[in-house]
Amino acid sequence: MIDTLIWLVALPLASALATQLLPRYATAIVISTAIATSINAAALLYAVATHGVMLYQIGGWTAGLGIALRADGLSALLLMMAAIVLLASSIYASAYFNDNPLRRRFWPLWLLLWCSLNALLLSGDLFNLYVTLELLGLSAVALASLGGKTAALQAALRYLLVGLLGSMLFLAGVTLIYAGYGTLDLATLSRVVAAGPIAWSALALMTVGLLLKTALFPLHFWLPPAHGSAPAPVSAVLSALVVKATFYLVMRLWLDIFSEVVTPQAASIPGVLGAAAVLWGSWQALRAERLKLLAAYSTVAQLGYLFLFFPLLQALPAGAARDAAMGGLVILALTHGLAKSGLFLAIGIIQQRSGHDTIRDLDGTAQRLPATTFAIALSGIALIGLPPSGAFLGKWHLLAAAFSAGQWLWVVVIMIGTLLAAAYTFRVLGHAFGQQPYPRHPVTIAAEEWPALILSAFATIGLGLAGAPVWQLLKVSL
Amino acid sequence: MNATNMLFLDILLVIALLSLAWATLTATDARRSVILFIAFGLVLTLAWARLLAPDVALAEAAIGAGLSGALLLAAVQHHPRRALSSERQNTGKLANEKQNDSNPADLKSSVAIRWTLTLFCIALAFVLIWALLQALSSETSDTLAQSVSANLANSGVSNPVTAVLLNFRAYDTLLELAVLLTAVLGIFALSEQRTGYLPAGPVFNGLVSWLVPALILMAGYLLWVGAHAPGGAFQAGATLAAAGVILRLAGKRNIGLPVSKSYLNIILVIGSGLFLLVGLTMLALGRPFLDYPPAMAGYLILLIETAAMISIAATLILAFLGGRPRNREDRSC
Amino acid sequence: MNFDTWLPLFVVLSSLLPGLVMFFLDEGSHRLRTVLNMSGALLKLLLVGVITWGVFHQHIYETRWTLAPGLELVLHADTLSVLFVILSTVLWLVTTVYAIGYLEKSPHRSRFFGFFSVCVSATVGLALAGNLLTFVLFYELLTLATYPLVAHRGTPEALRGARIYLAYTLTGGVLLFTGTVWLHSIAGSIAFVEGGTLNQLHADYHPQLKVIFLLMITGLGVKAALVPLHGWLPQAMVAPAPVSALLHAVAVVKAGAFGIIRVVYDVYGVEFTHELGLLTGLGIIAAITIIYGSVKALSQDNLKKRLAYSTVSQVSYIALGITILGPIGTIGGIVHLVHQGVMKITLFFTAGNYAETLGIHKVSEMDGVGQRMPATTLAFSIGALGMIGIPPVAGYVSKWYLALGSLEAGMAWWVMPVLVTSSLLNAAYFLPILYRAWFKQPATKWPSEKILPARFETQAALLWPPLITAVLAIAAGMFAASPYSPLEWASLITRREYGL
Amino acid sequence: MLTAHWLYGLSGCLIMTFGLRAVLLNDSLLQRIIALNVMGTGVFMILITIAYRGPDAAPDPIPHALVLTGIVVAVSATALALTLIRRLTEEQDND
Amino acid sequence: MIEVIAATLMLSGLIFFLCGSIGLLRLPDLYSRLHALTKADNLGLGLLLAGLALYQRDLLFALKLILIWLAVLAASSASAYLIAQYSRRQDTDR
Repeated sequence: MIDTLIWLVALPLASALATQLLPRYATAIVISTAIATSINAAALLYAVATHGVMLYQIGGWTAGLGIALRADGLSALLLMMAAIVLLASSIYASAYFNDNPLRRRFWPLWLLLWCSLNALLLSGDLFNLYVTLELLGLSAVALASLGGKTAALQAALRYLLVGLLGSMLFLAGVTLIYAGYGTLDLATLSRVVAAGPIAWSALALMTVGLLLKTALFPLHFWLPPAHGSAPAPVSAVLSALVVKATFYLVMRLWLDIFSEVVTPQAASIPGVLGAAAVLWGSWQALRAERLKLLAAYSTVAQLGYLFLFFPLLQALPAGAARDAAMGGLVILALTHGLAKSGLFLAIGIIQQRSGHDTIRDLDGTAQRLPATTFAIALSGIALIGLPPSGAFLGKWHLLAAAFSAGQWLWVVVIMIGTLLAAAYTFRVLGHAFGQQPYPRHPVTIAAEEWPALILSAFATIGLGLAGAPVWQLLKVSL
Repeated sequence: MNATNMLFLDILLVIALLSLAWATLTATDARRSVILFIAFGLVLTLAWARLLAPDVALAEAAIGAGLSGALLLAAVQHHPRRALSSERQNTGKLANEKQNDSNPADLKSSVAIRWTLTLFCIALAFVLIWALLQALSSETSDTLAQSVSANLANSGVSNPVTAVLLNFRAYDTLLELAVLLTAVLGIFALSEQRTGYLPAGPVFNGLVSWLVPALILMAGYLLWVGAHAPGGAFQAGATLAAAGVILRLAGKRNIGLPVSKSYLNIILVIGSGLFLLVGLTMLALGRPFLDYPPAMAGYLILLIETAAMISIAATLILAFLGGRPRNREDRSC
Repeated sequence: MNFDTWLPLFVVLSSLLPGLVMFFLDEGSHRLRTVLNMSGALLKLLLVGVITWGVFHQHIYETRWTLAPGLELVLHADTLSVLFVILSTVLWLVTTVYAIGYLEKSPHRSRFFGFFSVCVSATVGLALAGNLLTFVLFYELLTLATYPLVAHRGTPEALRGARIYLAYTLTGGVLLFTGTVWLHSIAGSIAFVEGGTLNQLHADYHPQLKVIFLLMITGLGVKAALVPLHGWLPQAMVAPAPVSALLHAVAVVKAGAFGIIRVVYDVYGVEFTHELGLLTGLGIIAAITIIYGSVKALSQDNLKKRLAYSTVSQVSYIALGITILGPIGTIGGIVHLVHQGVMKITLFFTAGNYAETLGIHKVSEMDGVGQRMPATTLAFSIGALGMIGIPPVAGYVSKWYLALGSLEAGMAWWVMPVLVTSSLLNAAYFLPILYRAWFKQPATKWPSEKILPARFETQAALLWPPLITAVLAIAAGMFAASPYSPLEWASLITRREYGL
Repeated sequence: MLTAHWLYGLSGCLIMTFGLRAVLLNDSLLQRIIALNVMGTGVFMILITIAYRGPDAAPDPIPHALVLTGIVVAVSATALALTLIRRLTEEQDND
Repeated sequence: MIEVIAATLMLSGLIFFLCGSIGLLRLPDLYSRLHALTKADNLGLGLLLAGLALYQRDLLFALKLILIWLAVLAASSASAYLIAQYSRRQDTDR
């Protein structure tokens, strides 16, 4: 049972090498790896639910010396979400790229991205996190630049520079930690760390580096062009997973390891930035001309919501209210991951079918692809946070935490953000009703539409109604 | 070499380092900053040697100054005369000569910004050094260093750095090889190989004829010596890549890379592939991933290092080539 | 797996599942769609019958599902919810028959019936909701399900109407959502308990409770079309007739009113609301809406717009009934929920018939329509008379109880004049239509008359539903005293609410 | 606390912050990449300074391994960045 | 005694390095600068290494130093030739 952890990293890496060696069988290898890793992630989720935190010492060395892979409730949930999104996007990509010469280049980088995601979510060592961050950054940039046109290359280059700067700042923080506490292992660190100049400066450096890579409000300039110009399955994974992985690191640092070091004033900074991100992102999404830019700015806004939790979690004393709020944060992150990837896949279908994705003249294609428009509607519901979706529970707990912590400002921000989200979602959905001819059967391109539909349906109905296990699992970790 | 001489050397070295860094960063022309960067790399090698980090000095000389310098020089060679500013890209309009920030509007705002940024950076530096010194002064028991030397016996190698790299933190190195692979795959996806260089004259050919074999021999030596003295896969791989770069500069058509596409794929993938294979066989034997049995640890590490050397050399050469090799019989690889 | 815990869920699913299947149905498969629709409706009617019988005999039906720690989805069948469920189930069955006939050859029918069933399931879910969270969940689901129905035709006006509808309802939804979470953070999970639970809260919460009440009533007021928030209702008349019939007579508008009843009676408790001084405020707004709706209806030439404004004023009767402190007034308010639904749906059906068969949209075009379509106009007259409050149609029962209740509660000095003037205004805008329809000579040619092969004046599917609902309206009025009548059921509810 | 520590530590911090300043300030893409590399070397210098235990004691091998990995990662990132710039200039020249 | 000889050797080596650098700064054009650099520095390095070898009195260490000197000799002369050839080709076809 214990080997699931290492197989989650080893399998994608092995199959990445295999697809590079045998390009002809690439699709078969990728789909089988995707299914195997998803089963593996499910097994891990079950193991964490029953046996609690799973620890795996690589090379058999004790935690201080060697590197430990550690899976608790939070990382297991994110791993499962990543597996679902990547499985659906792989099936979608196999149809999306079927006549594209770049196909041979796409699969190895895709699997390396998956390997780095799993490695990052499982890693229990600070320097190892730096290496996984670099691997994640490089593979994401390589995939984003597959778009080929000037805009895509320019955006990919800016994304690379921002990524490298972020990783370098993170490394500087890691260096200070090693200087101060002589250890790189997260578990020992959380026991040893104490408030002091080392902890503050290291945390500040690492956080600025990670916020650069997570595109929180003032540092988000690189995200819209990068996610807007990348191929559809890539921008789905970028928005849903890559940005989420760096957010997971910020969560791990702020709420788990450095939780004593963080002061209320310090915690209010991500809160204020998050609020600004919600308002700015939603406003820009409302004014975006292209669907992909709309989705990218919506990612900026949704990340803002996630950061709103930080001041609240810091203010709430440890207890039922805080656990509920933590569960709300995680379910909001999971729902956004699934919904946003479903949305990007659907936008990819529209762009492929009509050659462009400008919202104004969307009427024809939106009505000829009812299943795609339905997928956009479902993920739109999840982005706004309307009832059947997991985001409804997430926002419920966010508001409840704001009320019990007595911080009223966030309530106003959330209300405005929700209304803006509804505005930009239904601006797109308005085009779904018109007098265009209606196909006999709603699903037109099965291989591409079903993944988008399943992802957004999972976000809207799956997490909305069956969200309770998220809270039980979180008792295992933080 | 008593303390005062050492202090004198240190001060000289630090001054050299800081002035070179400042010159590199504030050079207006890209060519100038590349050359200064290479000089900075070489002086840095001295600094590592002074701080008793021979492995890192070797790596810095071979990869940091050497190959990064070669890549930068190759990039600068195709660099258009005027500075390739990012403003020109994202605004799309042809910026005026950005050579020396001549236009007043930029100057005014840039001076103000420059000053605030410089002050901010200096303040940040002093905050960092204050935190660093406090960290170093507090008696942080370097338990990790002791546990490395304690476990060195059954790690299969006597050089502590190689032991950490390939045994204790082997997982890091595996992911690092994956980073290298990602970089080369990204480069393949981006572009074709650059046009070659003119065939070399007699003198350069003479130099190449003896230098390349010497480099290959040295690479083998570095690989072998890595077990008990400074050296190892990365330095060996970089030296091998240097041989390839020199062959390329001499305009040779065959620079040691296999012609056929599948073989090239194999040598690119063999580094991380073999590493993973060894790890998984350990798993098959019921031991934790990458936990070598003490008896065979030395051989396994050497095996992994050879594969890694080949992969690193191939990756760095292909990076210098600038993209997918254009083979004679089939176009793309 | 005892049956009682799953029955409420089956009631909701009996229309939701056929709806979801219909989404993915082939556009051409009419027969399968009709079978699905009718079987869903009949099954629901059967299940509701069982529940009514059970609740009458104090039987508990409850489905619980934990969404998150402290948050539970509860479907609980009590007397008030059963009343609303019966109303919506019966009228949904009738409207489905009408819709099948009405949308005979129009496109997008799979989509239409899919959303139509989801909308009804949301209404039923909302009715059966056992706590505030479930209510809000189905309340927002209702908004989502009705938007595509309003925008069904795809014409620019339809899209504009749908956009306005969405703007109002989503803003209302957000306010209600925020109020609920706020209340939840103060008083924990709020179940609907007859007589309300908030009166035990400590006194210094009262200012917060007032603000929460304001937030929630505004949120619900949007759907209940209270005056400043009613703008969307006339705009939403661009929707096809069955949509405006079911939505604006039964589902959406009543959801708002039902929500207000739940909040005032089962969350705050009517005495506690009065104690907080909020009841009279609500009553004043209701009175203003009644008058405003009737006055606006006078000036509307478009028949459906006139009926829309009449709905605006009629729904506020329910709100007015709630604010009258006393069992009689409450009975009047609650029973009007059913009566208004039955009468208004008849009017919308007949309006739809006129539009579909003769192409009549304006009141001015209705000269002598009585000779051409006697049966439909008869149903229209019954509905209109009921609205004015002339016996034997059901309208007079609720107005009678409202007046009696206000006398008993001593609020007659302002409630009576409102009732009288609004009844006069109703007469003012309905009677001229009747006179024009029956006694005027028909114009030479109807705007766009369809030649229908049916033996009667229009398709059977379009003719029978209004007649059935007209008969129901009369029955509700005539047999008000019989044990299973809406009035009897409303008094049962009120007895339990006031704990008599 | 050795004199070498604060001497090289300070120079490492200064190089890092110079690099950071140059990355933010410079507008030539190539020089930004060089600045990133210089910033990296600054951080590596801090790491090696931490490992230094005086002229005669053996230094702590772990930071050395970290810096080795860091150098290789930096060179691969630089290689990708340079190819991306080259492809970008080609793409811009013909559109 | 050996130390004195070694010190003088190293000192003279450094002087040659100094001349090379001054030559680099003062001399007018590329070709003369190339002369200064390659000739003076190589000789300086040779003397320096000889002094060092004497100072250490270890044969293996001395052999390594000679190897270093040979490598630097080959590399600097080849690169000087290449720079000169390149600039001559630039001068002729301009």
